[in-house]
Amino acid sequence: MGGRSAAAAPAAIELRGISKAFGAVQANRDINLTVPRGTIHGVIGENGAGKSTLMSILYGFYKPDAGEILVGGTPVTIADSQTAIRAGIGMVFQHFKLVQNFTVLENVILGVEDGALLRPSLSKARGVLKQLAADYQLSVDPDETVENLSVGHQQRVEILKALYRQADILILDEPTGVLTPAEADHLFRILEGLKAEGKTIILITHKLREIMEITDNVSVMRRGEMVASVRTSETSPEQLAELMVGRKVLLNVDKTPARPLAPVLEVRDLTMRDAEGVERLRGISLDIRAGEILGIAGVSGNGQTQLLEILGGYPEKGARIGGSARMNGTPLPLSGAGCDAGQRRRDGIGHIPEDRQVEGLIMDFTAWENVAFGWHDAPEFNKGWLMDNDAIRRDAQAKMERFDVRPRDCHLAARNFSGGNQQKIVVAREIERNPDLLLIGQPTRGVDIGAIEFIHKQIVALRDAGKAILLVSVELDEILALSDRVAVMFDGRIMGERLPGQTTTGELGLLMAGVTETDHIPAEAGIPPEVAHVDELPRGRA
Amino acid sequence: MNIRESLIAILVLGICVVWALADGAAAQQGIGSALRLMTPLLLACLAGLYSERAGVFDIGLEGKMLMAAFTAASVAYITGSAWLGLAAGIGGSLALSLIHGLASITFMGNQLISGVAINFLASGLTVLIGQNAFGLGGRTPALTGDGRFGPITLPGAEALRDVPLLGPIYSGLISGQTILVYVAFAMVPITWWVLYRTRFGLRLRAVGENPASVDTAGISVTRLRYTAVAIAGVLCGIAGAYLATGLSAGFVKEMTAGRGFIALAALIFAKWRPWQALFATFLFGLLEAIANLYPNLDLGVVVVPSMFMNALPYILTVIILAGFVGRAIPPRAGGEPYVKER
Amino acid sequence: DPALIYDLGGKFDKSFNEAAYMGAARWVEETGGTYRELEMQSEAQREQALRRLAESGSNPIVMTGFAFGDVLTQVAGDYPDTKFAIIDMVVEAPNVQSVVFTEEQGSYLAGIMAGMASESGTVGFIGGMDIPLIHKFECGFAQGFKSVQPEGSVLINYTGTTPAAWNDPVRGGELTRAQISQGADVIYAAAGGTGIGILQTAADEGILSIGVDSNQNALHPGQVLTSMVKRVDNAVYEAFVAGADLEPGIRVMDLAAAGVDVAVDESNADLVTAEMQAAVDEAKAGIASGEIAVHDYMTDNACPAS
Amino acid sequence: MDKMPKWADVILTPLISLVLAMGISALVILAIGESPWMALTTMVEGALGSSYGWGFTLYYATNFVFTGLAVMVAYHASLFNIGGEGQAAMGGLGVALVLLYLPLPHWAIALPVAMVGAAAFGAAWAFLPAFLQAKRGSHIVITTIMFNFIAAALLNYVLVNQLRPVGSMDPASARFPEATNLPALTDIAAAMGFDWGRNSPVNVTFLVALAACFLIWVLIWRTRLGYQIRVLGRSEPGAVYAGINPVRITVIAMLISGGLAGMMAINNVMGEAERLVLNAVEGAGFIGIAVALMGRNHPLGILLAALLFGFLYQGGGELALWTSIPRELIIVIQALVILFTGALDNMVRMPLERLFLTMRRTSRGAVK
Ligand SMILES: Nc1ncnc2c1ncn2[C@@H]1O[C@H](COP(=O)(O)OP(=O)(O)OP(=O)(O)O)[C@@H](O)[C@H]1O
Ligand SMILES: Nc1ncnc2c1ncn2[C@@H]1O[C@H](COP(=O)(O)OP(=O)(O)OP(=O)(O)O)[C@@H](O)[C@H]1O
Ligand SMILES: [Mg+2]
Ligand SMILES: [Mg+2]
Repeated sequence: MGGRSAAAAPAAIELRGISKAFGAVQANRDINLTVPRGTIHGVIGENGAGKSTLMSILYGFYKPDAGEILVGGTPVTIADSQTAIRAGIGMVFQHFKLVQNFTVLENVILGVEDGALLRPSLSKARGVLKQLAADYQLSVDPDETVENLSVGHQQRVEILKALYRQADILILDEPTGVLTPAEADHLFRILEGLKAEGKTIILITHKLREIMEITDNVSVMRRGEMVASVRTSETSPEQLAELMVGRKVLLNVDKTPARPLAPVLEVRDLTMRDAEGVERLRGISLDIRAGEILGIAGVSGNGQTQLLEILGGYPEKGARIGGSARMNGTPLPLSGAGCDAGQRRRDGIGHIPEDRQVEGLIMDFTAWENVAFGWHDAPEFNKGWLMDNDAIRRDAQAKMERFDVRPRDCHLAARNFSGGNQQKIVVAREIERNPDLLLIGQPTRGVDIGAIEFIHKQIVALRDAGKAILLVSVELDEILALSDRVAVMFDGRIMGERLPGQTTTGELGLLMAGVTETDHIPAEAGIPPEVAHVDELPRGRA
Repeated sequence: MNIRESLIAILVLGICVVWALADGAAAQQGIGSALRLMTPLLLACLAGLYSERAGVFDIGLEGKMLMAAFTAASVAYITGSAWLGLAAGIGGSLALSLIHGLASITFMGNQLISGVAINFLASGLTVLIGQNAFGLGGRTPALTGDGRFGPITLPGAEALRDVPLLGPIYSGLISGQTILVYVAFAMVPITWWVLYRTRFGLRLRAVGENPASVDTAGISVTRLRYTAVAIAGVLCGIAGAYLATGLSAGFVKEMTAGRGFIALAALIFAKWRPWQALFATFLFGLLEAIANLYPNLDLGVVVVPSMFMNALPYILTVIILAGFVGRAIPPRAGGEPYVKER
Repeated sequence: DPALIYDLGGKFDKSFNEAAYMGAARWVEETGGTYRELEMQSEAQREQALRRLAESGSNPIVMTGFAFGDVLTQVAGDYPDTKFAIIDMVVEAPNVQSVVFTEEQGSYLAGIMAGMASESGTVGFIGGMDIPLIHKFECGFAQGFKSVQPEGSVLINYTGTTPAAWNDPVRGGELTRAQISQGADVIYAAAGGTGIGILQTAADEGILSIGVDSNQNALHPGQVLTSMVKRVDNAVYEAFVAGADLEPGIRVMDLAAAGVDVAVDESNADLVTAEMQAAVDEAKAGIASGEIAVHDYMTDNACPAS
Repeated sequence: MDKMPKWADVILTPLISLVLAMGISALVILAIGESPWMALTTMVEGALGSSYGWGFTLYYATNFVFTGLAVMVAYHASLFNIGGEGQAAMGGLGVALVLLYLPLPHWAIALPVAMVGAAAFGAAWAFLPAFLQAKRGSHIVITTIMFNFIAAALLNYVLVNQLRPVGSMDPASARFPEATNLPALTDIAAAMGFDWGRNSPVNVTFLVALAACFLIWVLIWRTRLGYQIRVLGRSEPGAVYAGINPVRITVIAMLISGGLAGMMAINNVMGEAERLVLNAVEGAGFIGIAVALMGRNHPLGILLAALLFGFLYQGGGELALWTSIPRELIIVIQALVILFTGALDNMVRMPLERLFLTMRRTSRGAVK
């Protein structure tokens, strides 16, 4: 549409020679970027390539060390976000900038209140929000507190914030990293709607499929520099991947059929009520055998977290749990004193948690300290009364070597690694323990394709070594690519099991929406809007 | 507002009612005493509320109050005007606020250390300057006349004095306080209104929860936090001035006697909310008044020694805290400087 | 030269350290001599201060406060040629003069005056930190009061249990109000800096108060009934005058020695009736003759009057 | 990828901050009409100029090491223990009871027993706040403040009514038996044949404090328990994931913290006063907060900060003793030192970082 015909018109955004250093780290070096008006422009690059930094500069969050920004052809000095907002730029950050205990409405008006009193702004915003909800199918309850919203809805709030500020240029930093496929699809339809209105969109993502699907142009960053800008129609995922990583990347998981052996974990009729009395798990039964990957698909919030926590030995406080489980034939306590995360590890259960920054790592600890995290009792890490830090460091260095964690410095704090490399540390720690059973939650969230390829390979290798793996992911692609069997969770229940080769995303989508296989109702009826169009997505590259 | 959040209020009012029924005269005196004793606590507590709601922890309330008490008393003595004293009190406290702001906002330092330093600074400077100026070992000469804030009789107080119930409450308790007491109590609804009904309040609460949200909205985190810290300075200033020129007649070294810390406890007790702050400080005032009125509680078999009656408010605080109040979650960004670039 | 060491409360504590300072000042004024003075900052410094002064040749060395007793016991023997005087404590050593005051006697007189001035039959006592020494004041006061009004009652409060109790005029004021509400119309303040708040509030509320240690009558002329003066200044002054010839042994500063007294001056002349003065004089005589035995709380940690 | 070399951050920054603090202090001294130079020399001379001065400096530092370590251990579990004052006071009670009521024939036996008594009482005083925090979520800052007041009342009661010898004016316990008196460092020096620190109160507890620094360093950075404490301090969800019980670790960390604060009593009560007096702690519990924070919650830093405060205490004490400068000046100087080295440190660090960054850039440019 707009982009191609308006070659003469000034670009919506033009960046010239932008550089930015954080202390000794050169995050952006001499970057040029032109984004034509009315287009969707993709930005890709490895973790830590400098994408977020560049966009934050455009939004006035960081000040560049050098360079020039042109908006609509005129140079502007973006001293702070207020200037950016006035220039019509809106941004949805990778890590949302919402006030958790404010209502949606309060978040939306923050910074753009009309007058000193809140009441008029609030009622005005309420009206505008209603209008926006109708125009873009962006409905959220304006009076709900943000912390009670799902991530998908929180993101809507961020988009609403930008639209409420009448942004013409919308920057989205990894918006789909935390979304379910259905939510992501919904988001893309909104973006297309915005583009049709003549708005300009910059989209950062690690998912090449999304780039191919929705963008007009795409720019590739590597180590702080802009290495290419191409028309999407003139490139391919393989080419983009190579530009990003600097080497060829296998986009498909390469695996042989599973040769499952005896059951490792048998769960029977697992139920769980949380402290508030809400039923989270309603009778889960499943078996995982040695040498197979059981994938659990489902929209997040349907009990997967609770399942992983109970199996990992740390159910939330005050929960009431029923049912039973056996690990290698011996009973596995699901609650009470025997249900202990440390004991689970000794029982041979490894766990890659869903949130690496909150659970999986101590961000202030060094990489080597994080390698002992959870395994501080392990005999090889201890020498009598004391921890054997040398041994831990040696072990850490070896793991970082094998898992290609960059930079290869085990004395660096976890927070100084990029997301992908942080995840590699967690994966290395858990996989290298060679557990009989590995619990995995969202292994590749926010991770770049190079690292995804690597992590997937490791998971398959562990399976091939005869270990049992429980994989929870909201990425259907990932589930289908890795699993030997797929179970779908909905509302605390397992809706059904499928073999990946014998199912479609459409069928799984129905199960994820809580429609059982026996119900032969038309796809659209009775299905929540978020999941109704799952089957329309072109998927299944696996 | 749910039951749990109103528990302190119910408790405090319950104590008042039971006391009034048991011994009306003592209750009137005790509650009056509680009102006076809670006033500096309330002001300091609200000061802390503004600062901490904006994400700047403030354990320097004590020091700011002390400094304010000193400057207020000194200026009130020199000029003979309590109002000028008040202004000086606010000024003295503000000066320390500025230091706290510099340390914790501009230079992204440790807010706790800064608070500790301010307490020390006030404790030393007041005596040092006072000794230099008045030669009384840090005391100021006694204030007289207009150098002090006197009690104000509210309209109709005399007429209503003999009306049952209303008389003792209105004429005996509400009327006859100094102006600063009314200021302190008025600050509660004002603070509530500012916090929850104004643009400033919205931004203030936001900057204490997630400063990045404010920053990305194009509002200066620094300016907001300085404003909050300054408001805290003003309120501590009033509190100190009240101590020196309202409740007593001059400055005595260390005269805040730990009230800043009690205010801090009350703030946590109140979970950083204005109405709850009112009741939490009232509770502390009330407990102290009770201990004052019944210094040797004779329980028939044993006489509780006065030391324990003195410690009673603190013991009860712990019990109430453990029994009723539950987890207090501070403003999420509290205590941490806002650092954009590591 | 002589030397004077103040206890932790500091030179200007509005109490006996300050009185000691006054005594030294009077000596300077009269003799033109010089002396050294030290203020303690911490417990550990006591010994340091004593030794350093002794070694630098100060003589005699006067110190205020019972807290020096323990250290002086240790140190005095090391400096046999130096004379020490300690106030409020008995230390038995050949080169130490122990100056003790009969606070109970002075307080007894104050109690008599309070008993005669009180119309309500209820008087108050507010002590600072809750320590035995202050109970001595309390007990003497209660005995004196009861000797006039056997059926009357004495309200007793202490400000606190930490040193902050000496510097909390606000709390003092509230305690005063609490006692007034319970009927007290004369209040005896033995509370250091806290007493300032007590006297102030008593004056504000229109009742009488009694000061302590130094003469505080003039703080609120016409509203302070009297002050139970403890002539620490005299003790210091006399020690300084005696110089190196300071007499060792126990020196009891009682009524007879004018060590304690109730102050009457122009500020409270209108309050002290002739009758009252007569009663006080009679009691003084009685105490001197042994006819009236004022019980000393310290002897058995108990008070017959309460 | 640090912005400046570690030595600059660890040595240069605090040093410049200290100089700034001293500069402002000098202005304050000038303002009250005294000579800063005289003040400085008096302080340095008094605190460091003789073995005797050192004896006092080390004595005070010993107190601050214990309370600083106490704050530090709790801090690593993200608990802000401002109850050091009360815990140290209770530790004193523990020492007094042990020494007064147990027949201990020799100090070498009495010391470990008294240490146990001190630590047990200090820890006991920290237990309830810890337990309430862990189980009920009662904010530890409030409860420890309250427990400071309660400890003062309790101690007052016990000293006045139970431990005070009859007839004694002083609210203090009887003297501890002669046999249990700790050797002062001066005695040890004398035994080794040289004259050091005569009549100064520093005693063997100083060596205990040094050992405590080392042991706490081992505890926090070398043991599983320390690892668990640090994990809990950084992230509670992380701790739970790692199989660390937050309640248990919270309580243990506070017990250690309280025990350390209590151990201070070995120094002041057993080593110096040789009896229990009222208010023996004299604010060392609060100074411990400043010491721990300034020492960056590391035992070595705490030791240095404690020495600095010991110096300020002793030097300041000398200043007040031998000049006409009021003793409150020392409090002001302390405040300025805390402020500049602890809270305004970035005021120095930021320009330094910029300096080092440009230096590095230019040198790198030169290599190219
Ligand atoms: N506030 C900051 N302070 C210091 N360094 C930073 C800061 N933000 C980013 N960096 C560093 O700058 C580099 C670029 O980071 P940036 O967040 O822009 O990467 P990205 O491309 O968005 O990565 P990802 O795909 O993981 O989001 C990284 O090395 C990062 O560690
Ligand atoms: N004790 C109280 N008395 C009267 N009104 C109260 C009281 N406590 C809370 N409220 C009411 O609750 C509303 C906001 O308080 P609330 O407790 O919801 O705070 P909040 O905005 O959620 O704070 P936070 O940002 O910490 O979550 C106010 O409108 C106020 O009227
Ligand atoms: Mg990014
Ligand atoms: Mg709320």
